Amino acid sequence: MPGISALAAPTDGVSLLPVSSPIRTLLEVRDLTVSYATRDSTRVAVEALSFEVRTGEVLGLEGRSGSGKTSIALAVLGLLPRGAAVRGEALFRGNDLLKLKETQLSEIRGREVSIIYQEPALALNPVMRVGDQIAEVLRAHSALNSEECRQQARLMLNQVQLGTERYYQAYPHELSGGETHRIVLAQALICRPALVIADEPTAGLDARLKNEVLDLIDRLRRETGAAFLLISHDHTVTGRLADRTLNLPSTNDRGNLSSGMCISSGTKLGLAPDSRTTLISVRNLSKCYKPRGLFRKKNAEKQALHSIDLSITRGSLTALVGPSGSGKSTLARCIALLEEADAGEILFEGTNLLGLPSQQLRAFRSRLQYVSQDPAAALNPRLSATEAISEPLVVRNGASRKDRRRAAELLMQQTGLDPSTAERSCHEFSGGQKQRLVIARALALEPSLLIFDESLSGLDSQTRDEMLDLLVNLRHRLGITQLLISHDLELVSKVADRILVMQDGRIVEQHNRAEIGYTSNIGRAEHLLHAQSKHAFAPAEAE
Amino acid sequence: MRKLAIFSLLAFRAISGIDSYASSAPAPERIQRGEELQVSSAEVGRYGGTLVVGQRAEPKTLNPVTATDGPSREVIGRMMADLVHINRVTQQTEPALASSWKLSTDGRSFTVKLRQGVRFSDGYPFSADDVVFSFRVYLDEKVHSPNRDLLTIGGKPISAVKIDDHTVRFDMSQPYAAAERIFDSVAILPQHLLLKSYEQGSFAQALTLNTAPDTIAGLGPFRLKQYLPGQRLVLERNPFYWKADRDGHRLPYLDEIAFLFVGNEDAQILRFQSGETSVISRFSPDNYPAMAREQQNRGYDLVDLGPSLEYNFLFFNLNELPPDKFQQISREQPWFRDLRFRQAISLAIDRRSIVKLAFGGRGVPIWGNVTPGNKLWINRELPHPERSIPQAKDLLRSAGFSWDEKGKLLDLERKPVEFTIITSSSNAQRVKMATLIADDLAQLGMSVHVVPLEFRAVMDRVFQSNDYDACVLGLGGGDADPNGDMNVWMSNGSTHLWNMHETKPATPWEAELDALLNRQLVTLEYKKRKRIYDEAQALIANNLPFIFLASPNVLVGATKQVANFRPAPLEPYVLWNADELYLRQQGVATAK
Amino acid sequence: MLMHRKIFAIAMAFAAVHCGILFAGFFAPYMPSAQHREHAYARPTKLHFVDAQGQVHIRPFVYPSVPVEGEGFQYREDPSSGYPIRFLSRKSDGIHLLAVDSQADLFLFGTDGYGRDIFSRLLFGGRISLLAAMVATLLSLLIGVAAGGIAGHFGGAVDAVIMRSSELVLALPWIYLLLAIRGSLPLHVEPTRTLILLSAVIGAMGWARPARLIRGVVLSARERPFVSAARGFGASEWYLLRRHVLPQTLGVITAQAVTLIPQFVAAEATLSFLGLGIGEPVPSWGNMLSAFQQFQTVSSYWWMAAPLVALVAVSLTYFVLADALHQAGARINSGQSYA
Amino acid sequence: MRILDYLKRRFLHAVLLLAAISVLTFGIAQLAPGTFLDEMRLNPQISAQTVDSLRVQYGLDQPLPVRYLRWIASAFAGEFGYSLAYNMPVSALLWTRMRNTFLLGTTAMLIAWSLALPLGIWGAFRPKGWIDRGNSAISTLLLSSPELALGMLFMLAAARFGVLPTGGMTSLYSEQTGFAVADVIRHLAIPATVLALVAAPMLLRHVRAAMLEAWNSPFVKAAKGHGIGNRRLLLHHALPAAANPLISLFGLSLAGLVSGSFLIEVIMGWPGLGPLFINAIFARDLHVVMAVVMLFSVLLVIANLISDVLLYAVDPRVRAEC
Repeated sequence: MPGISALAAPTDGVSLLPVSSPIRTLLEVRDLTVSYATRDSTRVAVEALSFEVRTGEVLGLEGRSGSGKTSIALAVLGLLPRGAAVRGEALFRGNDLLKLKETQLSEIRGREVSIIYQEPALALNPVMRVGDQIAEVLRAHSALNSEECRQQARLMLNQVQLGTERYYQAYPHELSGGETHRIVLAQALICRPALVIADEPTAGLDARLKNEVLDLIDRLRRETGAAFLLISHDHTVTGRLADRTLNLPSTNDRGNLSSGMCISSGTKLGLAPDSRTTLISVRNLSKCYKPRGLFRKKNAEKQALHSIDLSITRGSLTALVGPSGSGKSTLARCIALLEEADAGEILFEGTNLLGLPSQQLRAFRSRLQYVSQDPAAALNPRLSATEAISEPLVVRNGASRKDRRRAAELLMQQTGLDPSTAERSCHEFSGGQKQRLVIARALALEPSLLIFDESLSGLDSQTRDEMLDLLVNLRHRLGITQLLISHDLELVSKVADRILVMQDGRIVEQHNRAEIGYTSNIGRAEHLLHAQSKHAFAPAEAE
Repeated sequence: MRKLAIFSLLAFRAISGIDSYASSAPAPERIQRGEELQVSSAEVGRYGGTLVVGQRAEPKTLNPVTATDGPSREVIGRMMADLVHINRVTQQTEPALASSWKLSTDGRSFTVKLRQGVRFSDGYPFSADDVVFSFRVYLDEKVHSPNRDLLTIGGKPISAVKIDDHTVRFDMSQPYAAAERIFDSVAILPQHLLLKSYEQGSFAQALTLNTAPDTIAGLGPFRLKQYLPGQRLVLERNPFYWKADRDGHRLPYLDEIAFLFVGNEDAQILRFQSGETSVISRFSPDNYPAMAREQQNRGYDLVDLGPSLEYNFLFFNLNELPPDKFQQISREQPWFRDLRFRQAISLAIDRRSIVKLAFGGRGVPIWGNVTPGNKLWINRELPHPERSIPQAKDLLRSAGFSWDEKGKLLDLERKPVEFTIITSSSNAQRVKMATLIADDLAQLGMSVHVVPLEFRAVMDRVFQSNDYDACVLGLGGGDADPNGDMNVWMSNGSTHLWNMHETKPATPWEAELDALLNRQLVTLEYKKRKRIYDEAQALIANNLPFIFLASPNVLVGATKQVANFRPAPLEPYVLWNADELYLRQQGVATAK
Repeated sequence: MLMHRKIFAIAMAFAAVHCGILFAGFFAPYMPSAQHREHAYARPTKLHFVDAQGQVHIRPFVYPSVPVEGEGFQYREDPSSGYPIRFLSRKSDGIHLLAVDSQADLFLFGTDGYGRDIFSRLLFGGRISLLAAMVATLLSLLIGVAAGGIAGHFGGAVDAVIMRSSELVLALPWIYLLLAIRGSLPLHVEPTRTLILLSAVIGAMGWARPARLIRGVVLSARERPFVSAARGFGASEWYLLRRHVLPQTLGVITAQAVTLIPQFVAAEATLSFLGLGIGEPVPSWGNMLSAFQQFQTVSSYWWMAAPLVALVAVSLTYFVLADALHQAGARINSGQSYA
Repeated sequence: MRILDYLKRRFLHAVLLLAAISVLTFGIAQLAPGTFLDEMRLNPQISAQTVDSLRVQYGLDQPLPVRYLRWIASAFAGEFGYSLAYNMPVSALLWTRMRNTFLLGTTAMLIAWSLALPLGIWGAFRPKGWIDRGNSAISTLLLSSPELALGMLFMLAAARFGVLPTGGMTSLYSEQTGFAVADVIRHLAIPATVLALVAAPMLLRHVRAAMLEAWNSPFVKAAKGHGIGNRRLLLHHALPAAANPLISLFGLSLAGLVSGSFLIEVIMGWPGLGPLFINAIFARDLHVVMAVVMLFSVLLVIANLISDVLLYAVDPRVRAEC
């Protein structure tokens, strides 16, 4: 590793502490308490937490979402937003990071303690070449000139296996999810810090990419000798890398879920499941993306769906899996009528929805409900929970205020939300709760088909399991047909009746529940998923 | 930082010190033998310097034949010369390019003797050919010169005949009073430069602002040096000018005159006060107090030349209108046509307040069309009835008007008397007059609304659509002679504002007026002519087609540097004797 | 809590200004068109508390002012007799908050070139000017929001047509159209009709800029996932526009509103020049401002700047109020920026 | 290649727009009462016959379509019509004045942006700091004062203190004193400042809002976490990301400043298109009005185009979307 070793430890600048001194404990956190002031009260995110990270080790911090994991990472580096109060100590090589001035902190950040953010796609500047973004970090901490910095950045890119010049020159939006992960990893490691704080370093990645990134982290840490503070909700991640793991208590108590799942027996919301009839079938569906915008590019079309044939029986739970860019999301959005397919048919209870005038189409829309990946964005922050949930009712028939309120409370109960919070504004709910709100809203119209587009991928494992239970419940109690889109084969195989595997805009495999059998065939499908190694510039899926 | 600021301040100072500049104007040519120079009676001055003048608007052309706007005429007047000139102070004619003239006994032909040895500003000799050519151009219908109307007497244009190289005879179809006055400001053109474009039919496009200085020549005291669009026009001395001072120095004294185009009167005053210009020509009276306050510190003198020739008036729409199209106006016209109604209004108007509030006291109330500024022609016998509301009410009562219990004036049909006065919104003084009148007339129980309109919208209503009740306008300023206003008073005149489309006199007194005016036109003797014109003035004042309001004083100013400064109440108020003006010190004439 | 107190304070100031304007007849000592020709361009009347004998009075009093011979309009106080200010005195035209006996004058902000009381004209004029400006703002924003919203939301040909017409509107020489409108009207137009007309004209001209801004916001707003989510459960495009998209433009709309109101008040001065404004002698801030635009007025009679000061002060309260409201609203709508 | 395609399409749109503007302007101008010759009518020394014959000579008696076609023909011949007031082709009047207007407009824009950018950036960097509060107070004050009043104020100050000229563009003989450039700068100072002060508050608000958004974006926070200094963070990370809306604004402000400068030009006596345009409007010198309106429309189109192209150059996301 010539590039990295050439840099050596920070000897070129003013060091706060002699590096050579054999301190076993690198970071010691004592009684760390982080609280946020809100309008009416203060919310405690982290309470009296103590731990230590030793030189060269990987410490796993495991906890559910909302347990304040990210706050810990930010607090240590003094990056908490305004209005956050921090108490306690964070001794890094004996120096309390919490008491350092901003200028001193920025000397340490990136150079001795660096951080990998949860969502790398957001952590990269959209208008700067990624290579430069790596070089920037080095530039801030070394006396090298900009050309040398760029040279080092190239070497670093090489280390994260993105060695070609094309990667250096790329902009973040041109990279795939796994690649952006590598970029932020390179950013974090280029100054050879003593400690790397990684906040959910694999969130949002499919299994294959997750493995690759974890392998890479493992390798790099051995090469550089950096200590890692690994924060994740996923015990497989911590379990795989961490030398020690610390479980965080949940500070934010969020509703009793199993009790929320009870659905009053008297309610009749949907049809009884009928496994025989076909609810929806898709024939020869094709979709091609034409580029939009001012500077129209010729011949830049992208075939997202190639003559898809598919049928979903009433009351079933179908899973659609595939790697990023395989077109599964496009298919889902086409079925949900959010995008218009170019050719083919979508037969819903025998009616072809494609080509229907929009007036008639609207009647069908309510029966096909789509739950998107990002629940936070799918809720208008101006609306209250009641308003949001009952909105479909208003759209359909302008229900009275009282009716809406009652329906909203019922739906909130069904989806495990506390009906007493119905008047709160949507943005005051947590991530998991928002997901429930979105599902509740989708249920308001008593749909025949619910489509979940990667709706579970952002959740921690416990919440996710609860949501899966909810889906199963919805299906059994209300007979709602469901289509589940995911890249996580393992996850869907727990619940799905049928699994469809997509690749390059085609459905390449189908497995019925009986076939899946939890063992043999999954391996094959998984292999298949892994085998679809996409090349570098695969455009993002949702385009 | 601070150093930089100081430095830049110093640099600014350095460049603003333009006094050190020496102009590149040509020296006056030596006086040649046989050159028949006119000798100025003004104080002997010294050569050099630039006179800076602020103009409210940019001149539009340098063509004396087609120019109609004030700024253009002000500039052209300095570059060109006429045969006979009106002295702006005495308001009498004096010799110019014509050293002498003679009217034939029948009053129909006018012989002019031209000055010998005169040269154009490019050195080319001037002769009778130029005069004949000039009049050919002015009188050519295709050239559309506005001067043509002045040079048309009794429906026929005058004709110019060359007798010899220095004599020209003008023939007229009928005797014409004050014939020599029509030659004032009729610039003599250089035939050697303009013949070609005239013969090609492109005369109107000749002598535009973009004309190169060396292709333009005149007989005036100055010639074109530079024109910067939108900024300024600079004239330099004509080294061949045909006037000299008492000591035999060829005029003009000034090296240059620079006209700066400043855009509006406010800017004109600002520039004058800050010392960027040397003279200010005619500013409005409401600016006087503030200007006078600064007189001492800033080193300039203001001159109040007394009443101008401008008369402001209110008039009513007396046009014959199709009643179905103008119902409202037709209903009002019986009032307007009633002399007693107009007299009542004239009596109710507080002219002193108008003078005080619209002109800041620098003006005079008037009751006739000739202002006290016109010393030769004013009829001083005209009555000046004082304002009297009771008398006005009596008149209205006698005309059949009455008042309701709230004091509103009702007409014969017991309908309230209500009308609007339009006026040009760009003239603040006239808006003020109209507003004051509306308030005065409210005391008679009339409900009068003032509607200021954009100038050309007013013109359109008065001249074209005739869609208005009453209007406040002002006229005058050009010539002191009665002939200048003929078109206003003659019933078939083109500026017969109150009744535009008359072909023959609509009322007996108008017929009488037509006759009087026609008589004075052919009466050659001043005293007789004055008597006739006095009668005409009295006729107008008694019949009130216009209700005369006030005349503003002519106010001008110059820095103390400017000598021989003899402003006059006639246009161009300060530059008419530009050839005699000189600066007491070298350099640009600015106040320090 | 602090925020609420601030909003309250601003709202009070706002209410005070508008109250004064609304009840101009009560607060103004004179009728707005009453000319005191002997006191043209009089300085603001001084209120005295101490008389010539050095005696202190609780009730303020004024001395009559007497014209001084000399250049321009100059007056001096005649201290021989003082006249106390009467509060809530009844006159022929109703009850006035402040008044003095007719031997003296009470020109709180001085008088204009006709000797009319500027303070009274300011109050009466504010009524018509602010109303016209507000109605015009409302109108141009209404058109702007509709045009910008439709253009941004529906896109395509509609967008192109609306945006090109907004460019057209920005480029056309409106003065000619205004002159034509003036030409087609009866000469005397009642102030109320002028008001409607003014608002309509200004509103019709002023929509292009807000429309362009709103279109920009709508373009990004309609891409937000909750909009497509609502589309997913069958909401009509109009519903989406009304319920989800347009509310996001509120920030831009309030910001535009407060900038447009002072602009429109000033625009009336231009319209007066074309004969479309509020005609004399009815006061409006616009026609009062146009008197102030003469250089000599500015330099000699500084009190004629009263309408300008009033306009700036009122716009300031609008601005601050809008900002405060916006900040309060920003909490609910966190993460949204506005122009 | 695709930029060429794009330009072709934009050009077509622009031509259509300009055609529409020219027709409408020509039509609207006819609606205004009065003609160029009206001022002559009031002169008692000019007869009605002369005015009428001039009317014929200028072709004002022709039907509207004929006059429009004549103007179009003249525009394509490069003359842009004939000015009745100046008795010469309009093109001869336009160019120097246009240059002067551009000089004023661009200077003002430079000043406005160089005020708005640093102050807006600083305001976003330290929101609610004293600079930010000061900015917001001053910009609010400026936004609520009519530009005319602002212009008057500066003119009065100039007249009082005498350091700067009260109008015009050059001093007499400036070309001979060797300080021609400095002289123009001296004359530019007041009008450009006034114009900049009128435009800057709105720009400032936009810059601040855009920067605030960029500054609070996750990637800037991430970069902060990498220990990149505030200065570099602000200028190299946040600013380019905030550029997108600012570039659109730049285009609008370019067109806005040039049109906004008309009024200031008239007040300050700047020899630009403003005084020419205003005078031509009131003199009904139609072809001059037409030419200036078309010039302004072309500028509007070009400004929009420039900002689009800039957007393309600066923002890789836009490039990708295309």
